[in-house]
Amino acid sequence: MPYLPHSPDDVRRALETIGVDSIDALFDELPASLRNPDIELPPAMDETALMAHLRALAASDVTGGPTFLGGGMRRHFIPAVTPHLALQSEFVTAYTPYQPEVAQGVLQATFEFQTMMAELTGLDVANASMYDGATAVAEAALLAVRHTRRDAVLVSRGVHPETRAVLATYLRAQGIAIQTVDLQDGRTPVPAGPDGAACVIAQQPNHLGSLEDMATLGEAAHEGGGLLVAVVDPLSLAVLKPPGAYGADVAVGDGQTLGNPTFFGGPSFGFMVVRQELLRQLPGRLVGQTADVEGRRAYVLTLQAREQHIRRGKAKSNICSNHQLTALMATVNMAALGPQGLREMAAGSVRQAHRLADRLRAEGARLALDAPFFNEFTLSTRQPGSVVRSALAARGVHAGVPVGSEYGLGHAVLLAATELVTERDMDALLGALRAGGELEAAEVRHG
Amino acid sequence: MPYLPHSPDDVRRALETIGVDSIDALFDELPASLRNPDIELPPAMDETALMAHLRALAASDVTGGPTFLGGGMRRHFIPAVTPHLALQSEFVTAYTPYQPEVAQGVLQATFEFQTMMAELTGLDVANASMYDGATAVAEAALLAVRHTRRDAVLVSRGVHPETRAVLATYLRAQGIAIQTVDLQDGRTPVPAGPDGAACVIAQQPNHLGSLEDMATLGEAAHEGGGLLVAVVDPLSLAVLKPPGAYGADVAVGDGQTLGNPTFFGGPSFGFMVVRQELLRQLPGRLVGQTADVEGRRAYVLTLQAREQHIRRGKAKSNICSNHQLTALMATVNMAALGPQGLREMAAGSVRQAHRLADRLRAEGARLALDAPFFNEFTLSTRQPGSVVRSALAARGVHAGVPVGSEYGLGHAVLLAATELVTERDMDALLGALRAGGELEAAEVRHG
Amino acid sequence: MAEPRRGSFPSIYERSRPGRRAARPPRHDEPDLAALLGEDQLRDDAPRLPEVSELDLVRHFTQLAHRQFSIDGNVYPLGSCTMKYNPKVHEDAARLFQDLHPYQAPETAQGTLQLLFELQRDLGALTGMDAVSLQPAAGAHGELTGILMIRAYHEARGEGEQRKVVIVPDGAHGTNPATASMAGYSVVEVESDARGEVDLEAFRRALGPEVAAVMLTNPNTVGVFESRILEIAGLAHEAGAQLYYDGANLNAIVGRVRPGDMGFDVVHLNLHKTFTTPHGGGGPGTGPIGVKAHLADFLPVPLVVRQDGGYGLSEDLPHSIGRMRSFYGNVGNLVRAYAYIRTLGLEGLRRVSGHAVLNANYLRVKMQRAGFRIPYQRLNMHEFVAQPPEGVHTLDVAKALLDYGMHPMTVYFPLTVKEAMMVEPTETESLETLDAYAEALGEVLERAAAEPGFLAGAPYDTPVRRLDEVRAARQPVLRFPFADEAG
Amino acid sequence: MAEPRRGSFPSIYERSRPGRRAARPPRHDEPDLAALLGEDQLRDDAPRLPEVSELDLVRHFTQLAHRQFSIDGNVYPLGSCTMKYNPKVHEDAARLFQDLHPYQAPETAQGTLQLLFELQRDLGALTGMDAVSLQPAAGAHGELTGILMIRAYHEARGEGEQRKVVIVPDGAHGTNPATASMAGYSVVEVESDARGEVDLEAFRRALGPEVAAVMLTNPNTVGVFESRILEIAGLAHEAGAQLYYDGANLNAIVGRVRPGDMGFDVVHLNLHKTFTTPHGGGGPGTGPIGVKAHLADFLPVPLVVRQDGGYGLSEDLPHSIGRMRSFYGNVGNLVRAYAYIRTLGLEGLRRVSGHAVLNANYLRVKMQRAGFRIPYQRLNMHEFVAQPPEGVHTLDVAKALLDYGMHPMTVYFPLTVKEAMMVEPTETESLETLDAYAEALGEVLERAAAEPGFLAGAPYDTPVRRLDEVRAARQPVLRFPFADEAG
Ligand SMILES: Cc1ncc(COP(=O)(O)O)c(C=O)c1O
Ligand SMILES: Cc1ncc(COP(=O)(O)O)c(C=O)c1O
Repeated sequence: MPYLPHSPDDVRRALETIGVDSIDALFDELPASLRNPDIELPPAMDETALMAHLRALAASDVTGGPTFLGGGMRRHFIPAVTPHLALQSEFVTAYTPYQPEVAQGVLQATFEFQTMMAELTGLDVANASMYDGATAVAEAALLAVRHTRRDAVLVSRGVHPETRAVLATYLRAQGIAIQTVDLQDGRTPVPAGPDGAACVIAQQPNHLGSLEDMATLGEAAHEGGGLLVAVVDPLSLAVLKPPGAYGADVAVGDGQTLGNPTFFGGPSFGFMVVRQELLRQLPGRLVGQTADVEGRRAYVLTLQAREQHIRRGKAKSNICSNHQLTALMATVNMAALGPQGLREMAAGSVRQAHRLADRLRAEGARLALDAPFFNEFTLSTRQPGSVVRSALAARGVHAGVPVGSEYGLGHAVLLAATELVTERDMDALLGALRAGGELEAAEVRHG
Repeated sequence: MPYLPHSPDDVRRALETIGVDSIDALFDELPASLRNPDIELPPAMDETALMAHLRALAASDVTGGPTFLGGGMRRHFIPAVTPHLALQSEFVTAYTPYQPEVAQGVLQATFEFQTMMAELTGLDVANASMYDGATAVAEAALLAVRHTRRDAVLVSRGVHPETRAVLATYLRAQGIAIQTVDLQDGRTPVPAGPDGAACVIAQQPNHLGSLEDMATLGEAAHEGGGLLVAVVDPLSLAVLKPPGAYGADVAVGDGQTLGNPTFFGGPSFGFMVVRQELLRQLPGRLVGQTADVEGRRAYVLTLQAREQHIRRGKAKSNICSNHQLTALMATVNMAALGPQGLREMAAGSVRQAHRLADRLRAEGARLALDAPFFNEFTLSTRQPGSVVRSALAARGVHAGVPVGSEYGLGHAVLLAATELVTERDMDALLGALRAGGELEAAEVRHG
Repeated sequence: MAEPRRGSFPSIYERSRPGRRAARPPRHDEPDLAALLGEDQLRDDAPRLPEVSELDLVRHFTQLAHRQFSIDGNVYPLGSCTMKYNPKVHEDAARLFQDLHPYQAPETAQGTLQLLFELQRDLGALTGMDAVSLQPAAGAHGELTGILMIRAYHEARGEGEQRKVVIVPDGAHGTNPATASMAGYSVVEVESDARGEVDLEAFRRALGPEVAAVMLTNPNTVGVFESRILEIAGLAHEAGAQLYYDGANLNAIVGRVRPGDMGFDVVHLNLHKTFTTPHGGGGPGTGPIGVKAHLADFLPVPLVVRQDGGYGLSEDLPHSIGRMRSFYGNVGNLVRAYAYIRTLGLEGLRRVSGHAVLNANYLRVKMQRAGFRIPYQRLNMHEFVAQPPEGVHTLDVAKALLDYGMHPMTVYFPLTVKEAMMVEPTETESLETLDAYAEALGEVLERAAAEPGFLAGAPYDTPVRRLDEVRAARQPVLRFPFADEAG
Repeated sequence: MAEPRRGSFPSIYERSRPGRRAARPPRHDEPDLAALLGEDQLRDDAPRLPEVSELDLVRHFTQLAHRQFSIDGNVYPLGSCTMKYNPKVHEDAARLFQDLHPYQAPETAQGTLQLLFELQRDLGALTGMDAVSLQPAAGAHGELTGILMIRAYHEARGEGEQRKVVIVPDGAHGTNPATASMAGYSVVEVESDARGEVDLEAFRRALGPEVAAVMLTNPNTVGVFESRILEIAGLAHEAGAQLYYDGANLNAIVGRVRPGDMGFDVVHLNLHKTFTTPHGGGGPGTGPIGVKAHLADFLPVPLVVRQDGGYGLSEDLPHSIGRMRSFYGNVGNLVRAYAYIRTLGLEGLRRVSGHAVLNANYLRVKMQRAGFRIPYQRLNMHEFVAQPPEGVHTLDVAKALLDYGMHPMTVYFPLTVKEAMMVEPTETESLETLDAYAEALGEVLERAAAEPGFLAGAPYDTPVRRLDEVRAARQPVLRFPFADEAG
């Protein structure tokens, strides 16, 4: 049987040692009436059949080709060296580093991750990772609630709809009210009466791609005695003002853009970085630097009194396993690219997104918003977003994340561009939009 | 610049230390007239462009789909675990293990390789690998010449034509005569007068797929005072009599079938295994077992007095780098499959090849030979082999290695089957042959 | 003079030099960012990220990998963690799906959706549950999902106000009580009896109309099967409480008895345990949940469903608790779990639990012979609890073991057993490995007796030796101290 | 009591147990082999191959990998070996081509054939040669190919009988003389002068009508550029000899001066040196050869050629020396070399040689300051020769270095320098790494002086310590001694 070492002799030897006469005898305490039900599972496959089956499944997916998909995940440059180093089996098959003497690999890498995230966000303390951006935002809201002892939060509609959905799920149980601030011209206005709110949560760039005035939102939050929780795309921070610089108390987000493949949505990882004062409220694991008995620098999980395995019912969160390996991918990737490489990616994606917008406008397309955007923007469409997306897919172009009706923009889709987008990719997109009747003006011109 | 660490500051610092004022100054001794010629090379590409270019090249190759290609290399089952372990970067980026204290990884793996090859062939001593099967055969002939002090060798036409071509290239320079023994009904007859021949070289199974009577050839060689050099497919030895059991003095061959991809012909690796008495004549590296100063078992390159870096002009061969990593692939692969797995592969390929032959006969096809075959056989065709191969390729089937005219079989191709061949693959091949008009009888039947 | 190799290992920041880099993204003309984004939106100076050459990068992370124990390199019998072999073929399998984008048109993701749909089906079959969601990103996340569904269920039945308590055994994993409070419940712990099972009397007493849920692990965290589980389920249901199954220990019983048949209403699975997805040094995991029909309406959205001849994602579930994360789940890991189930089939999975329990009992006997105390004298399931002899500390034994290249068991958990050593060898370890492990442990005890103080000094042969953990907590250094900072 | 981890490492055969296995090929009905193949063709008992579980297999080779120095883990400045960084992206690139079969219809291999054709072209351009073959499987194999071509050339001109000698410098790599004899030539060695170059007088004397070829490495094996190469070439050609370029040291001059321009008639390249294909612990390498037009007719077949609009393989070369190996070359490595050239371009390759020479001179100065003797007081190229101070043995220094996690330089080569240390840092090492290397070497010398006997005992901190190499040679044990054998 695959993966099971024991030969019949081994089993016999083990049973003798234990003093029972069959493996089934080890399960005598299971309710007899329930034992060995017949369960419907597909028959076992050998490795060759398995891989053939999976390749066939993968072949009925469509990947590759020009892609302009964003909305929380984007295809960015990942140098070959990143997975080669991050996916070494010693990292992949290690458990949480509870024995630091033999886990310096994971511990030091995590410490370096915490350092890089603090640098990117301009804040003091990063934890070792969370599940994803959405759960990180929910945990940030709970942190703010604990810190301010308030029971309401303000969230901008510019925060990713799925993130807000997760926020709602998490907060409802604890009876915390959520007030959603509508956008004006695609940006978050200064919220009315943040008084009483534990925090203001805003996303930069926001879900529609627009750049928010985070500093003003921060002032409003602080005046109201609450915190500013900035939801950020970490890659954008290679060029954008870091949350620490505009007064954010907590920076959270999803780390996929730092060096993980999109994987149909996961795994990526979430991150949370806070001001020093919030350290004790921080959920999740933390790696600290110390020394061993011989004075060598070494790293160890620390301040665990915040965590469930020590504090149980009183822990800051129930999180146990976090997203170590995907965070390691980001760590290696950031170290591979350095500040210059990361900046080139961010600036390159801005450049390509604006280039695309210009070309679309030139073809008579209309952007739904005038607000300045980063590397993603909202395009008004004739047909519903999901129809547009399917039409483009049928022409081999992955693009057109539908924009929800909650934004009152009519039919619209998000278009993102990264440094990987080429001029020819844009040709393909424009061609497909044209063919789909989305570029009326163009039709005429080329008609 | 990729891969170069130095910043301009680094360069300055280094130049100062050296005491020259420019990098070019380090090259003053190069003939001025010849310095910095302009060389036509394509412009540099970044990683993204490079991979896109290579993927495009790979996309204009046709791989995958049913394959029945053999003739020295075959697609066999390689479990995922094999490359994952063999291609760990410590193995991939190590040099020849000249410092044994820090090269036990490569040394022990090689020692285990030598053991496995000795076991497969039933002979005493295997070297650490050669370049490929063909050069291993040529080196074996030279070994026989040194050992017997004779200047002629007998080679069966059943030995792969390319192998014989390499043999000719190697031996001509040393003035050694080669007599080629024609096949009778696809098998090697007892050669007339092997007297004076340093060795008889025969391949099992031979190039046409037939099984030779190696024992008889061995007796003939030995009666003539020469050696028997057996050219073998190592995978076949999971079921076939090992060379040691039929009196072979030297077993050589190509190791691709033991766990390396076909890679358009290379790299695979060659192996050579000999009787104890021939040890001192063995070319190539050898790893031996010994102990360190604390009595721990350890491994080291040994008996190097046979090799070029010690013996220079008097060495047994000029070989220096061998094919360590591809031999390691085979080592891991044999350990992964074990005797049982290897046997299942060999037996499975025999089974599928005979099944294919039966189906072909049933469709009115004619095998060119009646001799018993292993997992490859010769099919008579209407059109020239290369035409048949292209016709099959056009229908998505990789099959039909042309059989050379030297065999006097008219139009014919080799068909091989392995344990990876499925019944549906055979359907595809038969369909393609039918469509290509190669299965006349069938044509009729299927109208 | 200390061995030079034994000095402090460099930080990536100490390998950093201005202007160096390993990787280069595609080039584009530099855009005028101030004009496009607004001057005030730009950061003033670059983040201090490492600047290293590609080779220095490779050396750094290759050497770090050598400073790390792992399943691939070391026996790693962490109780409750199921550190079994992670098949290499799964790594290749997962990569086949890595380029899909969560928002690409569903008709272009049919293969992946089919895989997810079939995995929902197979996990339901294996747990005896009627509906499954693959969303949760870890076990604890699955727990929260499940408890929130139970909460929604009670609310829907008008008992939301009434039911405010979640019962967990005193030996429960920390995530259970933590989850309960996160879901807005207060926690009541019930002690366990002398045989390591839930004390039925105490349990009866704890039950009542205010109880929303009972969270159990079965086999429980001392590796004992709750033999009276049917009775427990009956009592819980009589009291109107829902029974939650923490699936972390499913490896003991997979294929042999199903949580659903035992009376559990909700179950979460740690695919990174029973179903071999790698732990990755602490995640990403996956914690799918399965529920009985009466809870199906409350599942998180979206669900993978059959849709006009193909597969799709449905948000159409009016009573859903909502979303628990963005997108659909940790697909990369779900592919691995799917591959595992398809490789073993029912027969194979039964053998998995059989050999897991066999190995655990074998090692228990070996450790007892080596001088360790076994608090619960009975057959255990896939793991067991042991204690060192009087006067020897579990921590010291654990550290001494490191010098053998062997990873210790889980230590000081569960909290209900003094000096607890919780050992789970899993089914993928050979008997020779277990023999060697027990032998090493025996040697450690002998040495402890022979050389007082030796154990306290262990480990001796690891990349670093015992750490000053107090200092780490008292003066936390949580990021690299740059020269210009008070390090 | 020795550290347990420090015992003998198990053999894969010691991990083996009957009936175990890791991998399973596809199943087929068992054929009647005796009937199909003949009873007498079958082996009586199975070969003794290891029988191990997949996890034990993984542990074995993962732990072996940890017992191995490599470029990725350690600085590795082996002189003459060019242990530069092997880009990871090349590993991904190579795999794109691994499934092609050498005998598939050429029209289905156009992408690979184009790549090979372009690589022939680019290597020709870089070496200044008119025609290139990618066939040879290693440097020595390229040497043999080249010398056999020279032989064929002389024979074609009726001088085959007359020319029986190959001249090599006394510092030549062992493969040069070994190649010459393999090609049926006798070898004459010419000594080198005080500056490390070929002694021109001796060279003149050695030349004559019987000389078929002169084999040179330039820069030569002591890292010195043969500054009178044009004169040497002139003399050789006057004497009717062909000039052979051993390309192992091309890394010093790539892009800056071409062997073809220096007057060489044949060149082989070690793609596993200058062009970054991994050494793999000793291969597979690749040793393509380039030749001037007058030798092109003698190239081995097949060649990759342009053919009716596409690419093909041509055997049509009447004067070819024939085949040097089966199929066309080590394609997997050729892809890597191609990727490297396309990544760097001419500008990049020039910088490669520039920084390689820069690093070597930098380290030479550092090592001299650390107390090492430099026999040739001049600027060196990509490598240099050093000697330890009187009374200290190169071997001891090399072994002591291992404890620093640093791989020694090439030792005792070339044979022309006593206690030779040949150091080639390559361009991919950072200055900090070179500083640390020189510092460690200095420390070793200090320690040698301070603690007599210390060096002789080194290394102390490696998986095994110094070996009994004499025993290995006196009583060779060349395969695992099974219990039933006189081990
Ligand atoms: C019994 C038990 N429950 C829950 C968990 C939490 O699982 P995760 O770490 O995936 O959140 C664990 C993990 O160790 C566990 O052992
Ligand atoms: C100068 C020189 N020539 C030839 C060779 C032989 O090359 P290979 O090992 O690839 O056969 C080497 C390899 O070390 C070398 O350094």
